[in-house]
Amino acid sequence: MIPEETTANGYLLVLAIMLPVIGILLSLAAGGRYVERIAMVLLPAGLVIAAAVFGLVWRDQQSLVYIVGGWHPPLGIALRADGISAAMMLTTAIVICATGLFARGEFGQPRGSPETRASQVFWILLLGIWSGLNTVVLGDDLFNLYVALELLTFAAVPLVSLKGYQETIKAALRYMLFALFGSVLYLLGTVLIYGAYGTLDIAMLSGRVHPEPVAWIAASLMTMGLLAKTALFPLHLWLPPAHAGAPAPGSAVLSALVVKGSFFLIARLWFDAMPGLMNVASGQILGTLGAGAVLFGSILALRQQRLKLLIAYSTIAQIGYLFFIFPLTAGNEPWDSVAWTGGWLQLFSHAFAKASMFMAAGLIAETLGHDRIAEFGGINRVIPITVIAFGLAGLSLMGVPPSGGFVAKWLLLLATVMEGQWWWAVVMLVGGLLAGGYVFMVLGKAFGSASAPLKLARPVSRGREIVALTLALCAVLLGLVPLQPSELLQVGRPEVLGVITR
Amino acid sequence: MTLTLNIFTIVAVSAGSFFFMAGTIGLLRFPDTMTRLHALTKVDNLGLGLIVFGLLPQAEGLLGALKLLCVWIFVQLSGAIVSQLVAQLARRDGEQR
Amino acid sequence: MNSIALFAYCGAAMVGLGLFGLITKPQVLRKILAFNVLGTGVFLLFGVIARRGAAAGLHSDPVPQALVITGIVVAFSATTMAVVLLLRLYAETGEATIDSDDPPSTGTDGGR
Amino acid sequence: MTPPFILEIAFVILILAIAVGTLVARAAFTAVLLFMIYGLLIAIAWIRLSAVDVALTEAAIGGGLTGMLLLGAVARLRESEGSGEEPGLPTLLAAGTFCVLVSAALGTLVLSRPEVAPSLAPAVMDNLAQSALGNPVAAVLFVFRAFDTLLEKVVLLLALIGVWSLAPDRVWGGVPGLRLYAEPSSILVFLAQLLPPIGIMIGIYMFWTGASYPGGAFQGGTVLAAMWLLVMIARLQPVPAISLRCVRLLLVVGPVIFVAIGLLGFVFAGAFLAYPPDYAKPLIVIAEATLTLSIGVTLGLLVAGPPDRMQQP
Repeated sequence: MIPEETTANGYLLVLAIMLPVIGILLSLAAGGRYVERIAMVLLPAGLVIAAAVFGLVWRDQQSLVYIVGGWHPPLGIALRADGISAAMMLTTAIVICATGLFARGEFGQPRGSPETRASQVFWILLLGIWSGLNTVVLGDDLFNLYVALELLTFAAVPLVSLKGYQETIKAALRYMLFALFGSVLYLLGTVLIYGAYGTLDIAMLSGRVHPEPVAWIAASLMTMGLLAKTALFPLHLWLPPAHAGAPAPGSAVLSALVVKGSFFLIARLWFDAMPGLMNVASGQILGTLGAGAVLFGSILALRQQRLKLLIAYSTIAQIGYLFFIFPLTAGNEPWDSVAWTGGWLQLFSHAFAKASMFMAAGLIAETLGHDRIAEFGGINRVIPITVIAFGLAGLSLMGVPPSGGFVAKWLLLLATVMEGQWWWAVVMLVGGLLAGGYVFMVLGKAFGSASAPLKLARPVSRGREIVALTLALCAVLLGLVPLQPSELLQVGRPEVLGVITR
Repeated sequence: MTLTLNIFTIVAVSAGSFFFMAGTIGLLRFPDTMTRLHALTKVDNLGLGLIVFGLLPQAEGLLGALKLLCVWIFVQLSGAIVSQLVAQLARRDGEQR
Repeated sequence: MNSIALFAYCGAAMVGLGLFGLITKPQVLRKILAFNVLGTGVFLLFGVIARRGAAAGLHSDPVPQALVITGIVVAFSATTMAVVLLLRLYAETGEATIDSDDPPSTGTDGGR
Repeated sequence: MTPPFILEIAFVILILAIAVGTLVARAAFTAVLLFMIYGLLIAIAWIRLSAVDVALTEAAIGGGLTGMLLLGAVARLRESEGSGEEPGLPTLLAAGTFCVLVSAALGTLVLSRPEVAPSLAPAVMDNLAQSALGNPVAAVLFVFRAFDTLLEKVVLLLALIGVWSLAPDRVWGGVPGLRLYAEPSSILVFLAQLLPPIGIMIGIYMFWTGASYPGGAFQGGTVLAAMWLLVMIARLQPVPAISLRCVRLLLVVGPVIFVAIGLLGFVFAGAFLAYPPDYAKPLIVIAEATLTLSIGVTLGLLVAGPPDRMQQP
């Protein structure tokens, strides 16, 4: 195998990771009002970088690679942006920027006042999550990815307990313990892999790993650890209180992006690092867990009385769909199939939709002073834009056209027919109906008449409503992509395939 | 010469080990904090002291011997201070276990 | 059996012990201790792999050693954060356990 | 079986027994004490595995700082950690089976391929001369995989932010509530006056020698942190408020310089985190020196905990 070299413009990958890191360091040093300003400068800059990477990968149909320090793997560390990482990076950047704009209303630092805890911490954590996610999608070294996962965890946990209520502290602690369990299992798998194959570089591993006991055990341990972090059923217990307890912008980032980070690594592991390992049985197991998540999450979402918890349970269900990629692509060329494109589209559209929903929920809670669904009557006349945003995002969760969620679920359904695995189709249809149930439960109340005159806690700014709407529109616009396997999402794949079939 | 030194080492280290054993038994069996501290400091002091002393002839050069002595001095220092602190706490709490 | 194998079994046993404690102990402090036992077990296994990879005049492969050093620091950070969360929870509620089926947050949250 | 090997078996049994004790001890205090002993024994195990750098780190962090942190926690929990609900027998059995299976699998797999022990040691040694460092572990940490090391510094800082974030709103920017383990008596003050000069020297020596021999920024930084904590506990120096500009600057100076050197690599050495050949050694020493300082301050503040009051007492 020829060692890969840094490609032209590869430096963008380093910048994508380092920019938020520099932001963290500067924010910590400067403090006070500078923290928000630093974030406001860096967010657009990061968006530009992500867009540039996306554009380059799309134009050249070729991965970007950067060899850090000029030391080639296995000794050194490489960064790589293939099709899925580029798309994931851009999604991340858009959601983070929107969250930043949205959060200004909540975590802005007023002029002249002493620095406050929540605002200092929030902006630094937001940057931390961003650098963690960028490293997760770009990293090509299993241990580097471990550090990235920890970066993500250490930024995500304090976000959960930011409000400081006792139940959020408890939720954060439980999240922390699950996350630690997850990372230590991941590390254990990494150790086994190094011991067996002498490298941690994913591209090199893809050519070296054979289906044998050590690879199987390593892969199962790592997958189990990552499932705990992704909150896939039945390891989901920590998610609802954690995502519901965080402040709205925090919930948006956690639900839309952070859980996807560990999912991304599961996909990296099975499709890139150990492509020879995926077989029918492992695919069916992961798919079954996903199906359990879809049904269980949706049913529990229907039974919630509070909006944020409902949305959190819906996250559990929507994550479940992602795992249908594994059984449906268990063929030879997973990335050429409709399921591959469908699965990733589900991830991106859910990211936009869920971020928008949590923002809408935050705005509703601010307006009313509570988020009890039963008392939402008449809210559509007070904050119509927010309610529309929630509805549009809901379309995508249900899988109704026109929306990204529709295209994603349609492609997945198509794949079940093509692969002859009809049972997933049943789960998806039931899940769609249940999603319709809980979305309309909320909308029905919101459009219904108020039983008592609405008591408004405080007005919310139009700008923040528009941010939520924009994200919902992003989820809808994803529905315009053609109904076929996307070429972009296959960038970087065939090379890997070439290595195994050789 | 080597033989004498080796015998010296064996004797001193054995004696040190004996104090270790005695001190450990004391730590487990003595009735209250103060007497237990007494047992413990004997281990630090005499037990480790004898072992270090016995190992000195086996040390690699002057630097090795100095390192061994440093080990003993640091353990002495920390042992003395920690037992002072424990004793103070014990007296303050009037603990009589 | 040689001493490398012995430490391999030791590491494997520590991983099992730590996992068991982390899963079954109800008190958070014990879970944190178990996590640390588990972590050192994983590191020790890595050390065994490093020792087996002794080559080129080194007694132990330096790459795993460096990774373990990084890992120890990360594990320490994790321990501090978990401990501080635990202490805050205890200060607020007087509890130092997290039983799994209390109803997720009620009431106060949501509004401000 | 040779006598040293029998001793080694006894040693491993002791480690495992203490690990079990840590998990089953009735009182939390006992569990933590056992854990501290466990940390020191593990450090010895690392020496047996010929990994002196790791042994130093484990002794300093695993045996020292972690123990200090946990002791502080136990003191605050006042032994009342509660019993909680032990899981039922089926859960215990299931968990037990799972853990035994994992252990068994690991025990057999780690040694499953004795004929090929993959190793990067030759690759490290081939490039050691180019890295300008003599200690192969340091070369991996600061040259070949410097990116990991850099990100891990960020992890440390985020952990500190996370710890601070748990302070009540009104004391943000205030003084960490470092738990005092003993009344600052004359003997403690004596120790805090006697030890730091030696300790600081050892800390600096560890970082300095780390370029060529076992040691390095982490180990040195940890020793510095321990000395600083000792001085604060003896109340010879006040615990600083976290809003102090100098504290913030000390926290970030190491990582900032590391990042700056990394970025300069783009211009002068052709890649991020590459060092220009003629200046590699001085650059790494500058980065390590400032990192040692930053790590020391970060670790010290991590142990000191979240702020809990605005003013000095």
